[in-house]
Amino acid sequence: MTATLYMDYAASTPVDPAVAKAMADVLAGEAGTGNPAATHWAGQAAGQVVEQARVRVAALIGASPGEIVFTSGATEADNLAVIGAARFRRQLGRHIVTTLIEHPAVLESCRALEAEGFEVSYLPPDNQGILAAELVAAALRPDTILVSVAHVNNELGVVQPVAAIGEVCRRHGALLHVDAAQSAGRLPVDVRAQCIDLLALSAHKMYGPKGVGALFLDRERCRRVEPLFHGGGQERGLRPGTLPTHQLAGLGVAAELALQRLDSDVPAILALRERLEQGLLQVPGVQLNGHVTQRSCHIVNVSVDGVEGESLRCGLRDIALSSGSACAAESGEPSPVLRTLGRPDHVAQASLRFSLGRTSTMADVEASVAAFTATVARLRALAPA
Amino acid sequence: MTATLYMDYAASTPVDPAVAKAMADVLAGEAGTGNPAATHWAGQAAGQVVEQARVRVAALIGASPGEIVFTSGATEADNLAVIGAARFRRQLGRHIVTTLIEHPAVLESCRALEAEGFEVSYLPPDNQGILAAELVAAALRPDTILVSVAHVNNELGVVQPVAAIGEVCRRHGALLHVDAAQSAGRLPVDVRAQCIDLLALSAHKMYGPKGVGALFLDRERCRRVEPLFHGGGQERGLRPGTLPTHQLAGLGVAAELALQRLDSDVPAILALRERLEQGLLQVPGVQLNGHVTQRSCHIVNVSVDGVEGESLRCGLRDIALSSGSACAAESGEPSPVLRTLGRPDHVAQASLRFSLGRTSTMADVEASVAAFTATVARLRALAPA
Amino acid sequence: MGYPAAVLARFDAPPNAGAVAPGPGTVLRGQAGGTGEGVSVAFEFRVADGRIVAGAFRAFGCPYTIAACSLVAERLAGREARALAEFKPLGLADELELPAARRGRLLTIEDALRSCWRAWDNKGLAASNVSRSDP
Amino acid sequence: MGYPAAVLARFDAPPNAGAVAPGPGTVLRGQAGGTGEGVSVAFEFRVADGRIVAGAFRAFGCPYTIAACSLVAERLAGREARALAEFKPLGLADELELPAARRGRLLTIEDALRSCWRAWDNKGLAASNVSRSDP
Ligand SMILES: Cc1ncc(COP(=O)(O)O)c(C=O)c1O
Ligand SMILES: Cc1ncc(COP(=O)(O)O)c(C=O)c1O
Repeated sequence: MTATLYMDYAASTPVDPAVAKAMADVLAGEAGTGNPAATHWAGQAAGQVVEQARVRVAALIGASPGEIVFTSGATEADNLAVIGAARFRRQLGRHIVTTLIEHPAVLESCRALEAEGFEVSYLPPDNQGILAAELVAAALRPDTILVSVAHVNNELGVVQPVAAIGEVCRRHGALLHVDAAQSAGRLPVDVRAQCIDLLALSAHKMYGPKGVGALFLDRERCRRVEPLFHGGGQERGLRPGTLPTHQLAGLGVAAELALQRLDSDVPAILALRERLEQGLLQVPGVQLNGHVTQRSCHIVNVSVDGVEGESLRCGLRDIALSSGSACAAESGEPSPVLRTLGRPDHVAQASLRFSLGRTSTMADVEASVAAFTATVARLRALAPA
Repeated sequence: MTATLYMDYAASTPVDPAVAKAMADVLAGEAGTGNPAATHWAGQAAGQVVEQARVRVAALIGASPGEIVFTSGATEADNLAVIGAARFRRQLGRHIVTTLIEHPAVLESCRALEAEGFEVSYLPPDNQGILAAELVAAALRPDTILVSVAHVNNELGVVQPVAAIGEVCRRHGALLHVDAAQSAGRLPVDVRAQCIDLLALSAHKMYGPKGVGALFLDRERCRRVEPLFHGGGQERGLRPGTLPTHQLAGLGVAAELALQRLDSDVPAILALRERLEQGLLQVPGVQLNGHVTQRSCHIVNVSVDGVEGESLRCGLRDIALSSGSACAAESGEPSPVLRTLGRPDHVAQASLRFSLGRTSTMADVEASVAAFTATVARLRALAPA
Repeated sequence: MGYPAAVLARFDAPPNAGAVAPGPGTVLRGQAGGTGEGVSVAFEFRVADGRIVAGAFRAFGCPYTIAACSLVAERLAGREARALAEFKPLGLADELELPAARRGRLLTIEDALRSCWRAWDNKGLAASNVSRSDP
Repeated sequence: MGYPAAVLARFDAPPNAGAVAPGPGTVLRGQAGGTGEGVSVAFEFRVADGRIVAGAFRAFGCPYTIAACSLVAERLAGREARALAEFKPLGLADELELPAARRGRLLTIEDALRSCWRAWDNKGLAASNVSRSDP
């Protein structure tokens, strides 16, 4: 193999040229110079860009602009949601419900809260990665203040029944935080219809720039959370720091494009995924991880019998793909998510996440299938009987 | 007046075209697509950009690359330094020393720490805004763990005797955090020579992009602080979240340019400032705020007798300038910093911060002086006898 | 700076700033506020035949204050002198898109008008050559 | 993926993978590890006249393991059979730029070599037609 293939859209996406252009335009003009907090013309020009982005992000998830707080990405937004809401509501209760397969941004936030005296129930999904709303209902206690679930799991691509979980939370009175880093722009998100109180998203998962994201806070059910840090009072004091105008312009355009393209992107990517999945599963001893149908269009995660994971990845190194979340990558450790699904360690260790996007092609898919098939065969032939 | 003038470089600077180009290049290429945490070629390309930026930022302040942690800006870096160091060293003591004229990023961090059981001494500078090292020495107690001082005050431009304060801290064993948001790239900073243990800086104050900054942590004296939030373990776990490659490329180029241009920028800006200052002070009843000589090249802060502050700013609204920090702008409240210096409220309220930068011209300065002179005269004529 | 266009126009070139032009009748002066309070306004009105024939103001204050003074001086011209006692500057709040927190400025203006009225009242009692309506 | 070039070259097209070619002498086989441990290696060495004339390996393991096996098979060719008892794969760590945490893999390889040696030892005792040096 000489050509490289990008099959890691779940880790990050290329920036859409329209997004890059919007960012460059801001950077070159007075809106890029002014501090959006300043009241003079340059500050106002910046402020207009910021507010336009707020409108666009809100539109993507069915929220109002005033419910959007900008952050440095989904990691920060997840922390602000989970830690911020828990600390703010500490007097109402100290119990939090989440799942065993959350992204570290949520899992580690929960661990930090445990050190502060909160109690966290980590619910196991079924062996296809799905968390039933009934499980959440059973886990709720009078002192449960918050439930946190990722809409789409970043390793498996499974889609959780967020609306059903949201209804359960509403009935109980707990807040629902949804990590939508993988789903925003990839499947429809509607905070009202899905009974979502807090939602985190990140621009770089939807063809926007890295280093910017947003937290939605339902204006009625969750006006405030405790900020993670302090300063000049930007974003209603919930998230201080000079607002990065060009980054927000990029996020805004990315959100607008995502919404516009949802109806065409999803079937196109799904068609690629189906061929990819079929090609990969055709190789004997290859197993799909995660639910077969309740899954986002962009992720295929497979485990491979009889090959060692690191060599498998090395053999496919011209393909940018991941063995789980990019963050935990290459530690050699089997993915905790796959462990949770009951895969034996040595199988979990030989797992690959292929993820597709707007700029993926059928040729990429065919080349990936061919490379995968050849590499698995070669490594198996190399192994002792 | 019809043309607009930008005189608010202390609030934010225009992005240098070389910086914008570096960012656009990253955004358009594979280094921009890959997640720097990923181990594949795209991730590695991104990682190289990130590490190059780390080298450049370190060089600007005389640090080693391994001592740099990237953040979303100086607000976050200040919080990570102050709150992070205090929480991490809580067992060693609970006393913190800072000044009354810090930026809200430091002041509000200190207030938050007070709520966690820390005790904070807010030292008053003299009436020229200078904090004597002796005052710090006198404030240190056996349980003092941290001293936090801005190198250059963002409202007055005064330069604190950081090296002397650093020596005092070293002798005592307390850490010194320096908020260098206004000084990095504007005057020489050398963390070793100045005995600085932690240092915060922000790209958008030095012709780089908004929304990215860095925290320096001295590798021997302050390896760890408690992170503000949690996630995938990036930046040694001190600051998780996908690293924004293009932003860091911009920060890196901005740092490199700042270092290269320091020797030419400073005298050029100083010459402009001198004419500006002289022109403004020529108007009767105008007073300079802050020390006359211990002041950064880029800031002139004046108080004006006999005019109302908001009308003064409105009369000069074609000039982008600030009445203090951009964050607190337009609240109409007199600046707490000027209050601290002993200015009566109605004088403090009619204060303006003009700030200059690399792209300022003598024509900007002359036009500003003329507009200021005319506006003050007009408003005074309008006032009752 | 989000000032309404009408406020900015009056701020930049305020009609009726300064003193009333010389002419027949009586000039009434009134003042309220102080620079220490952040707002100080002074009015002059020339009254002839019981009517305000000209108004002028001076002001130390925010752009809303200056615009409001200018507008008040304009609106009172042509009215009967008793308008100095009756005019409610608060009625201009909407026209000036005045933020709620600034309404106090209009009360300071009202105080200054009342002080003009008291001057008129005093003068009226002293000088019978001026016709006046009932107070 | 930060594998050294030498490792990648052997990983991509490992010399000595598979089985030794047929020929004179004795073929010794040895194995160590297991897929459950993440590393499983097997060697074959053809020994004739007390010397290793050919070596081959099979491996289930990381790229370092595969490269190391390939290198070991290569290095042992031409040596006396007793090298199977004496060769220290850990000596290859620097050449392979092996991360410290991976050194265990070389010990597994050593185990497999020793197991070949034991096979030789057994054979040596059984078959006097094979000349051997002292163990
Ligand atoms: C589900 C999920 N949550 C959170 C994050 C963190 O987002 P960010 O990279 O913006 O910090 C990611 C991706 O990294 C993710 O996939
Ligand atoms: C002295 C000082 N500290 C901190 C900050 C905050 O920096 P940032 O805008 O990067 O959050 C600023 C500027 O806003 C500043 O001037």
